Amino acid sequence: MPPISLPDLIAAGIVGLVVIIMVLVWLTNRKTSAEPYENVTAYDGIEALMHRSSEEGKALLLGMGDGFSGQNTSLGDSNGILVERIVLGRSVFNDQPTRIFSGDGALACISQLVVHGAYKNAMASELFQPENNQLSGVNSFAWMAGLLPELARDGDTGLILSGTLRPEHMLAADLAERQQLPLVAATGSPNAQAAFFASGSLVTLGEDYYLPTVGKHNRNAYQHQAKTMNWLRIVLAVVLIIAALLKLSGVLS
Amino acid sequence: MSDQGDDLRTCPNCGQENASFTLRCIRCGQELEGLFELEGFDPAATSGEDQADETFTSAEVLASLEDNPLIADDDPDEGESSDKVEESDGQQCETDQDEPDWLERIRQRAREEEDAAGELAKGGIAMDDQRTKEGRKQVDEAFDEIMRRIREQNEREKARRSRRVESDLVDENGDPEWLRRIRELHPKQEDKDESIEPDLSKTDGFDDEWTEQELQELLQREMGMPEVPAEEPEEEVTTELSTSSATNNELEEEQEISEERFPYQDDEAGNPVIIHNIPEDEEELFYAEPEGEQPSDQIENEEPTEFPAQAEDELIAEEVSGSEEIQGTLGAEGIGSEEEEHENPQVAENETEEEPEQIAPAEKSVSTEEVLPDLLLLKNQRERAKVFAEIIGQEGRRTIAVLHENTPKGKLGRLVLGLLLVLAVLLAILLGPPGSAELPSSVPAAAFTTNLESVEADESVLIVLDYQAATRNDLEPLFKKVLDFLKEKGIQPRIVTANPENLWLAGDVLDASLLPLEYVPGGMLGYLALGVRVAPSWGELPMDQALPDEPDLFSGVDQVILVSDSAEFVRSWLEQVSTWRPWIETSAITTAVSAPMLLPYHDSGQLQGLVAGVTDAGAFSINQRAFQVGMLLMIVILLLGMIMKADEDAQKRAEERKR
Amino acid sequence: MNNLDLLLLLAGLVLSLMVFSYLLGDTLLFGIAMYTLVGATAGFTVLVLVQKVIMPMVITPLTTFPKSSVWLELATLLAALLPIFMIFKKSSRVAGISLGFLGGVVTAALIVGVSRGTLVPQLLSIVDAFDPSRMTTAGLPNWSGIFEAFMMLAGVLAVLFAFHHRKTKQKQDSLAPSWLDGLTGFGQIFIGITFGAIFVGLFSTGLVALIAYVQYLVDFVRLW
Amino acid sequence: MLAAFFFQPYTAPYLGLVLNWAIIVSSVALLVAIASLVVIHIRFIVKGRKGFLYSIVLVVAFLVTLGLGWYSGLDDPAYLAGIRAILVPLENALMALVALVLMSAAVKIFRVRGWSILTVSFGLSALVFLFLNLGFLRFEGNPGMSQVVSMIQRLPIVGARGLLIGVALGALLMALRVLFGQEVERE
Repeated sequence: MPPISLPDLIAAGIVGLVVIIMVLVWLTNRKTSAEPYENVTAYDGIEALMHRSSEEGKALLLGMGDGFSGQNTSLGDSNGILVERIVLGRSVFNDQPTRIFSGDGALACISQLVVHGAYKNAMASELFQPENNQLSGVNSFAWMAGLLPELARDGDTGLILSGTLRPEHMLAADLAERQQLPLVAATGSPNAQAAFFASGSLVTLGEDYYLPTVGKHNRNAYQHQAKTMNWLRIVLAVVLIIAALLKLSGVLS
Repeated sequence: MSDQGDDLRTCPNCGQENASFTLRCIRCGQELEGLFELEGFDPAATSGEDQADETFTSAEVLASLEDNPLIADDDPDEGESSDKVEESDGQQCETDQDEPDWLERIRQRAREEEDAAGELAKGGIAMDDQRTKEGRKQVDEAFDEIMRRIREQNEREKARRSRRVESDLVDENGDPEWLRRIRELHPKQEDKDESIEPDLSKTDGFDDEWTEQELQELLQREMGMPEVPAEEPEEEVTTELSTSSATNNELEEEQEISEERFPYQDDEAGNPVIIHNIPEDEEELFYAEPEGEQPSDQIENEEPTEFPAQAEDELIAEEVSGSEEIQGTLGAEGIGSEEEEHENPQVAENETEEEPEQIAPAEKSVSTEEVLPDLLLLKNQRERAKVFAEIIGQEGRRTIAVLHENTPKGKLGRLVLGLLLVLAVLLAILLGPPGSAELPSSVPAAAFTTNLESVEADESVLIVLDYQAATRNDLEPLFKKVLDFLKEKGIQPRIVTANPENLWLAGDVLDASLLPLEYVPGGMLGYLALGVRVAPSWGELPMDQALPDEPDLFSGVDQVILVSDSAEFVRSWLEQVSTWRPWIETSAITTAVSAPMLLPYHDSGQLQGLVAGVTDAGAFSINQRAFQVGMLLMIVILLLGMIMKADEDAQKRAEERKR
Repeated sequence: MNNLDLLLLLAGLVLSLMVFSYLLGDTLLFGIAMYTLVGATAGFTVLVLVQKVIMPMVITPLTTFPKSSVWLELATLLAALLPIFMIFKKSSRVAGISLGFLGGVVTAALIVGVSRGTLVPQLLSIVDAFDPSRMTTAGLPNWSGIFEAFMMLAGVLAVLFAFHHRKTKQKQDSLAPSWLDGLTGFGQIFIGITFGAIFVGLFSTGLVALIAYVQYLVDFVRLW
Repeated sequence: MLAAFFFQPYTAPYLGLVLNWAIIVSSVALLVAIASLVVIHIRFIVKGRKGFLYSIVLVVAFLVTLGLGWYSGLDDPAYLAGIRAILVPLENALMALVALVLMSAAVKIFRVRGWSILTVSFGLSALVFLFLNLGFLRFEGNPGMSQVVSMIQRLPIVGARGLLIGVALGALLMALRVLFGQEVERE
């Protein structure tokens, strides 16, 4: 085992800094701000899709990506689950239930719990249909392969992709376009962001993915997180500039 | 993950599966036996109809809401309309009119969460107990009694509040509250008003003179509205005569905005006609109701301080607040806290249906052209009005755009472009030599080669595979090269994968070299577990059995070569594994698409080398000529896209100039 | 080539052609090909999981108790059994506990990994570029090194501030964030460059696959 | 877990054990999810749901792969070659489709997104890198131009690094919020 090194200490410092800023922001902003931060456009698109789904009485498709347990490419991406919670919280009584497709086993199981929880909270457990939440493939390509035919069916209102995606998944954007379905791609993978950007769909860019707020839902959490990110950015910028100057002047070895 | 439903109970009547806590069948209304079996209730009274299959739609939920005694109207028409809903839905079973399912659930919930139960819930619980003893009819009577009491209580409370608000609204000078607020917001404008409009301020004490009642009357006179009895407490106004030119300008601007957004709003007679797809009853809601006659059940949903006492003159403001509902519906960011109303439109519907008489004059008064010049809206109201106007302007449009409209021409274009590329590649393969020119190595690729060359014969190399069949053509040529190189040096690498796909995929490469491929369970978690691995004193870890030859994957390893088509995988490796084994040098063979996001890791020294795709390091296993043709075609297409866009813009500009 | 190989080759060819029916707007054949992929990979994965994970990690240790603690074996068995409750009851709290445990582990791993593996090295790399030794070559200024170091610092900060969150537009003071707009624009240039490179990379990877596929078809035709 | 990570010299054996359990849980969860997938599709077939043909294909492919593998053994070269012969062209074709789809995306990107700093730099960057990939430019004899080209090739690092740091910060913050149970407000 390696001994604890300077980078490890810096890493611990960064985590500590994040926690401190988080707590400070939380303490200073306990009330809902009258001047909220602007929502992320892509997440606003999700809200529009949710409404569209309920207005048109058609099903909404939610692709959760394949990154959670690390069985595939990425580890620990739980943001898609949050988006799912928000979407499901509002769509349990839609004419057609939201259909969810996961690309990771554990993600599919957790998603099942989330979906069931949403129905239970709405006191409508009997409306819950397990087949609307399924694993659509065991790896990222198979996940997309399972999703595409579902997307090609009639009676869908739109597609939300939220989670770890890969650039190849932009095929889904193309099929969605063919099917006249709006698509929102929320992903933290810059590669996939670039591909979906090229496809013309609504996509989260950069870190925006980690700030899920859909309309008023999750707004407080989003406000705190956005403010924390802003402060973190500023602190980081100041530290970087100072460190660069110190390095340049030879103070830092 | 179960494929079965929740702990469901099957309805003995229709076979529908219901939640365990549901007291009645959601399809046919049949009383369900078991835990919540009720005495004194005749299940035969309900009937089950078609149970074909199909899902339980929200239409049914809405239908049950319509049956809700809380929001049901005594008006027989209302009953008829709900009947119609049921009749029109052929598949929907007859539901019990007195006892909707959702109410049962709320009671059940209240029973479960007794701590959180309010008076109503407690009443419900007690009522259920009573029901089991005395039967359904008595229970319903008791329920009605409770509801009546709550209504009365609410009405008393409301009347009291209304009186209080009325008294609060006038200060010691006799200035109404609304006027004070406006003064606070527009102190300068008021001064200005006085100077510019002496005719209105020639009598001293302008504010004192114009009482709310007088304003009300004046406004009604101007608008030709029938006078409303002055003694009605609800008729507080928040309007002010538009006296300043500045204010007029503002309003004109606003009108312009609204006109811009309602290109079709004027009919032939010049009357404003707003065409949109908001249901009319919802629209009526915005024109609000005199509060005194508001149904008491609605009061529960209303925040007491939000609309203290509204007059017909304030309808615009109400309309604006109503717009929040639409905003929520259409996806724009809502401003107020109207979520509850939005989620329970049925309540709103009933509310409006109850008071057609009051609504009629209000509707008349709200024709925007008439009202706007005479109203000075509060700042935030104006903002809301803008939002509302914007939303109405968007009516009938998509709430979220489809990427591009899918015209047959577009489909054809897509097909042509695809075929063009296929044809170009085919021709390049069939005609002419494959090409031999090698691209110059990039810096990371050169570093990869240098790093590989520096490996000594006695060093241990670990190769980690994580790629898919789709990208094998981009990776396997380089992988083969590396294996050949290591073989030349006499190094036998250990090859592992955590991706099941590689077990069958890598055979093409590995069969030739006769190297075994080991499987690491758990994906990245597995690598992490091996990275942090310390043999415990108490025995073996479960994973030791999965890698029986050498459980410590990184024991003695000097070099790790990742063969992956995913930048995420390489990043995860560097984050999760390399940080635990920092002395092991890591390099990667990856696809061209992954390279840009991995370059920073090479730049920071975390990756010793990086080759990306067949174009890197000159490992062309495919026809290079075809590759060049494809690239060239893409350049042309990209340029074409830019030119088309520029042309489109030029045309638009030309059209604008013409106009 | 024996008959079985030929049959498999034909099956592969037909399935891949089904994929290309997508271009014609077909969904039936395309769907069949897709579900074949899903089914086959799922079947293979089950085999791998059972034979290479569950058997050695859960079942085999039960038969070799002396090697490790009995409690350890039982805990491992429990870890394996808990998610199975999902099969019988999708809302199983027991299964939820095990998945919650997994969620906690991966989240902790993410925090440690991201901070140690990406944040610190990438930030240090920016600072290291300002090392005086890198900025001079044989006593003379290394202009390209200096340029790169400053560009990297300015570019990275600009990209970071391109995502700076702002208050709702209506409430904004119109004069305030002009410097931020400039920085955002500067950052977007770099984001665009990176996205452009990724786009080309994706096309390159796809093109290689296309060429290989067309070659496969040509070879197949030549085979006959 | 976090403490175990940061103070791992003392906790490494336990950390390893916890990770082992996590691997088992995730593997079993994957098995459960696959079982659910298959059962759902069997149910679709039984019910005759619209598009059940797909379900038949899926179930048959699953059973054939599983059955043959069980029968012949997971490491049987013939079995593995069989899978390879079917799935490689299939996935290959899917990836090739991406190239074809990108062609139409390239035409539309500017019309869809309009002109902005982002799209213009995107387009120019794509053109430059496409041109570099052609392999027509050779500057072996011209170190100055080689350095320019090398610098251009390094340009994506700036954006990529900025994105990576931003994404890492976002992920870190989100993960901490998840741990503190603040990831989503209670509604």
